[in-house]
Amino acid sequence: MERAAPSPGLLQPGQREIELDVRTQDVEINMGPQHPSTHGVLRVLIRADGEIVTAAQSHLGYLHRCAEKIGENVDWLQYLPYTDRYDYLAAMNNNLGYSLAVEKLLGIEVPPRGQYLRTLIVELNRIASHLIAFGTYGLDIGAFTPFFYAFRERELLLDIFEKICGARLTYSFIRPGGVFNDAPPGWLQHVEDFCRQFEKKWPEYWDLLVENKIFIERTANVGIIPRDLAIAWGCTGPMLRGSGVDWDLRRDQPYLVYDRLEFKVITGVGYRGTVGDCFDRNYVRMLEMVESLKMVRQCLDQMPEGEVSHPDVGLIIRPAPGEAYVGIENPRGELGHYVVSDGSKIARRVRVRAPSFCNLSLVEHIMPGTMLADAVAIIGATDIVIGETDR
Amino acid sequence: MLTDPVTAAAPAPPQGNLWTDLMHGVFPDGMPWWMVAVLGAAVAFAAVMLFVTVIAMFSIWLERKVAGHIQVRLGPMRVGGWHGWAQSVADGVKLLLKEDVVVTGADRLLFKLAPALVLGTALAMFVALPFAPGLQIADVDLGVFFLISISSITTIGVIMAGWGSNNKWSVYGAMREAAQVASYEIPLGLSLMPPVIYYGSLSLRTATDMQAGWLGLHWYVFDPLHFWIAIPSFVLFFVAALAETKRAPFDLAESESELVAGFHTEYSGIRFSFFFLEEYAAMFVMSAVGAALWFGGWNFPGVTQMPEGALRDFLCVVVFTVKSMLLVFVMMWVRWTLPRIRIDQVMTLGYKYLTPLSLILVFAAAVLEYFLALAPSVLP
Amino acid sequence: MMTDLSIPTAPRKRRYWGNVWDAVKSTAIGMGITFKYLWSKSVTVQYPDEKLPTDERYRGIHYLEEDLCICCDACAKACPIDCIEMEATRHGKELEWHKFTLDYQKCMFCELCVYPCPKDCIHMGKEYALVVEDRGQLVMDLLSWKGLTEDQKVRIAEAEAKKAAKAAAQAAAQAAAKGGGAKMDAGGGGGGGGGGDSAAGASDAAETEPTH
Amino acid sequence: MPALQRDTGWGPMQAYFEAARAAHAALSQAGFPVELHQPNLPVFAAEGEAKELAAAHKEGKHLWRGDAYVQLADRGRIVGLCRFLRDQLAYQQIIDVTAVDHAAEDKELWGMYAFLSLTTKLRLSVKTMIPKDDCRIDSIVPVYPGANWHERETAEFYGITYTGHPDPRHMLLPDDWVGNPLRKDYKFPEEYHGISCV
Repeated sequence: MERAAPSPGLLQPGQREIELDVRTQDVEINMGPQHPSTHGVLRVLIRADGEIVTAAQSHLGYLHRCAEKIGENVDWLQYLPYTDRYDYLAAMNNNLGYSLAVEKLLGIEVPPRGQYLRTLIVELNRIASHLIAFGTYGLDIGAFTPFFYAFRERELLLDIFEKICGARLTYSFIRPGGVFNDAPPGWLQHVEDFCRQFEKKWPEYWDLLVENKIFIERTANVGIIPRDLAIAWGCTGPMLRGSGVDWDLRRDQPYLVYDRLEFKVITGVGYRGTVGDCFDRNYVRMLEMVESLKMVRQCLDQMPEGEVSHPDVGLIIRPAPGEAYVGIENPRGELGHYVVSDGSKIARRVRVRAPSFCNLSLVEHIMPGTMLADAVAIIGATDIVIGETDR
Repeated sequence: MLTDPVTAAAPAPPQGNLWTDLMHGVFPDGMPWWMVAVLGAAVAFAAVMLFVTVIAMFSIWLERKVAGHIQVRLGPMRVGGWHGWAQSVADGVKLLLKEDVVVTGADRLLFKLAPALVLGTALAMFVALPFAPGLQIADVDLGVFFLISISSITTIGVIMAGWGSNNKWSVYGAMREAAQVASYEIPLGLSLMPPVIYYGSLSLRTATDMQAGWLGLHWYVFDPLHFWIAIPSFVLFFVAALAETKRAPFDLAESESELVAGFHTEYSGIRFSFFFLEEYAAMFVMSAVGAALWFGGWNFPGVTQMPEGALRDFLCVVVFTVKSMLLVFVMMWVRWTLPRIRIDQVMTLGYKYLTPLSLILVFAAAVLEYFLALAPSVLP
Repeated sequence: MMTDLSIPTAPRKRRYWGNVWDAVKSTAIGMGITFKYLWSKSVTVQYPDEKLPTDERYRGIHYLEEDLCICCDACAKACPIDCIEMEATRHGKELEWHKFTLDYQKCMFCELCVYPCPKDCIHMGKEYALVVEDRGQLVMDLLSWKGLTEDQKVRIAEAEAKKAAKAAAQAAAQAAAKGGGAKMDAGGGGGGGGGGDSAAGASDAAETEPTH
Repeated sequence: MPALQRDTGWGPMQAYFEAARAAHAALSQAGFPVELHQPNLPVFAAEGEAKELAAAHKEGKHLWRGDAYVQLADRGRIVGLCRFLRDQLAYQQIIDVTAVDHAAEDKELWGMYAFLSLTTKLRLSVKTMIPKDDCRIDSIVPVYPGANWHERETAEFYGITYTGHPDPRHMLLPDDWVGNPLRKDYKFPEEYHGISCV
């Protein structure tokens, strides 16, 4: 932004006096596509006046893998592994969203045990995803160690996932019609052990990072998204709740067995700053881990016996013609799948409404006026997964 | 022990030593004064360089191990057998063998000069450190002052590196470093004043000698009349020293999550290793100053009372180095605990918190010293 | 220390000494936590020397029960990225394998190839280290052998002999029915078996070393 | 406000049908040329449904399942409709803007809009037809800023021009990409900047 030459002796409104003598030029910096804190290959073009960001523009598409085009070319079930790959930190949730959309067209409901198993594993995956969000947020702010602690507990979760579905990242576990496998013997006990272990570790995260004075100074009152802005820009998930909006699809539009579980919807309260700042978004994620843990416990208690899959859904799926939109609460927000079927074994259209994509669209509008280090904090607090924004 | 000009200048009798023979042949009347100076400097430089290299390599290894164990992993385990002790050697060899890249569009002079300047100043700081009674390269009267002033020259090297790299991130790193170090000179200097007032001298040697009481445990931080000033002033000094040495949470110049690698983004190979050595050398020097002024320098029960001699000097060096390394360890420990401060908060912390607090301490120390001087009989 | 989740909602007032105290306290707490872990046991393992066990259901590199496989292509059809290719010649009931390759450059270990198998003969194995020196080596052949085994050859020969005998019997029956005295050629079956042998020998020679 | 009743495994259904009916009524009363489309198959599949579907298909009858939606006949009024939905019916959030191309022979694309109300907790889908030979529609960014990136993405994938869009750059594809990949008549390029795509 080349400033217009000031007319001598005349201060423009809001102009500092020094600028009359020193003509400065804003510097344009490419943050990314390869940058330590863009969480992937996001490129943010930042214009900065010294340390202060004056404009930002995100450039996407470095990880575009044509997921929606692939959806129109493979069988309904064959698309399932591709859903793992947009939000690879919460692949179970992606499987679930797609499966629910297909089930809506199929007109079937999964047996109770399948539903509980889905809920349980999706909540575990939410904890795993929020652990990464918390760890990498610490990394963005400059604290290394919480990242490793977060991964230590995530590792236990991945072991749990490996035991039930055989994969550690791209699970392809929840399928249209149910889940692929029932839990192996002793698996529920593993989950319980994890709950006990995680309960002990979680306060440490809180003390080590969240209550740290430097962390509070870095995140509180930074990147404030007011309530109205968050709603207007279609933010969902912790982004929206961090701005104080009491909205959670699990409670407000219940799917699976969430209406039978008791949990609190965490909203940002301005715990250390203003409602809707970066601290609040992280705060929501931190406390959501606790809520997810509660839900996991309840699922374990209520887990019924029986089948896990609907017997009518085979490997070749032919849903009825029609279209269905199902939005579920992903760790990052509302993950929507809009599927259109013509009754054949291949979809007409698979549209993925990715939460990170929508949350990220707001980021470039709240960046101007913050400092360069805050830009990193804001991107980190958005908790984007580039696989999801680009699909 | 290194070079006493008087003894070295005396004509060396030929003793069959190849070197002395040679010197005698060249300078039959004994070595001229400049030769003595140059040789002395060369020996001192070699000693310091060797010491710095060993200390830096050990610190790098230690840093990685500390980081590893804090993060419930192991750190380097492979090279050299026991806990990867040779990892730094391997890294050093790798850095020496790597291609020396000078990026296109760089200011070649600044780019190449910067690492040398940075490392040079780090080495110069070792001149004033009192390792042992007989082992101090120069007992500078203004030792503390000398160290502070020399250490800030590093900044010029960092700015040169940042500017010469032709990289925006590097410029950001350099500018942050400039702002940060310029503002932390003040609290650093001020936080050193309470011990200076206590010792009545700027010489580190004097400071160490004055802490020799109580079988070598009469350290400044343990002084019953002064500990309430000594401990806060040490904390302030430590924070300012972290900022001065660009260590977390003040590592804004190279903050990897924001500026990629800051001022040394474009450096590779041996030039990069210079920056690396400098960082750990500076950490050691700052810790050594802290150890000398607050923690008794080489004084330790059993060592202080020994008769003078090579053994005592050696043990003094060990005590002093261990004390300094413990403080270096604390620096690492802090690094792997805390997040990074933003640049404006660094300024706030420096100007609004550290400076006034250290001024208060200086004032308190001065008042205390004044009243103690009025009533000498109260002194323990 | 964090104990309960009842949270003050009002933002704290910024106080000078409060800030100093908060900073010192939270740093001390944090350093306490890191110091505790400094002495704790590591949770990582030294990877190439120690390996963590993979679970029973682990989805690693496939293995194929080749004597069960009937080359029905069901797994290849189920694969979303078409990374499975198989080729075999049928000799009656016996299969002469040419290749059963899986392209691990493409494979995403989704296990969808396992479910449709009618003979339950393709499985996900426990191996996961896919380290090769050349991308081409990632196209792995799951077969441990190719061509025909001696047993198969014998069986094929038997089958062909049986077939030939049957054909001969039929021909004889026909001839008998016709009442003609045409003498059948008894060497036909043996000739067919010989042809199979030579083909098997050729593919034996071309056989590469097993991939696992 | 209490949560919606969960009546299926994938969430509330009847409430959304109601929402579509209510929105249709309100919109037609306000003078928008809208029609309501409701699925004619039951929410849950009955036994032997596949046969029924096949038979209906042969007869040319269209049986379908899924969401009810409101179809806007005049695509020129989409911005007004969005404003009405936001201000009168409290659909505060735009969830999704996308398009569907059913077949290469089709003359029209579907323009899809998904809305969400945070106060009534309802969802609404609005569909409008966009002819392929005049592939333009007004941008709803002035009403819902959140539609910004969705419209950019749909624009490059379907070749729809959102008139009045504040930032009509390419979103996910490179700036010099030719063609609109999600159209059914899209031809895969042979190469891109010397990189073979075959």
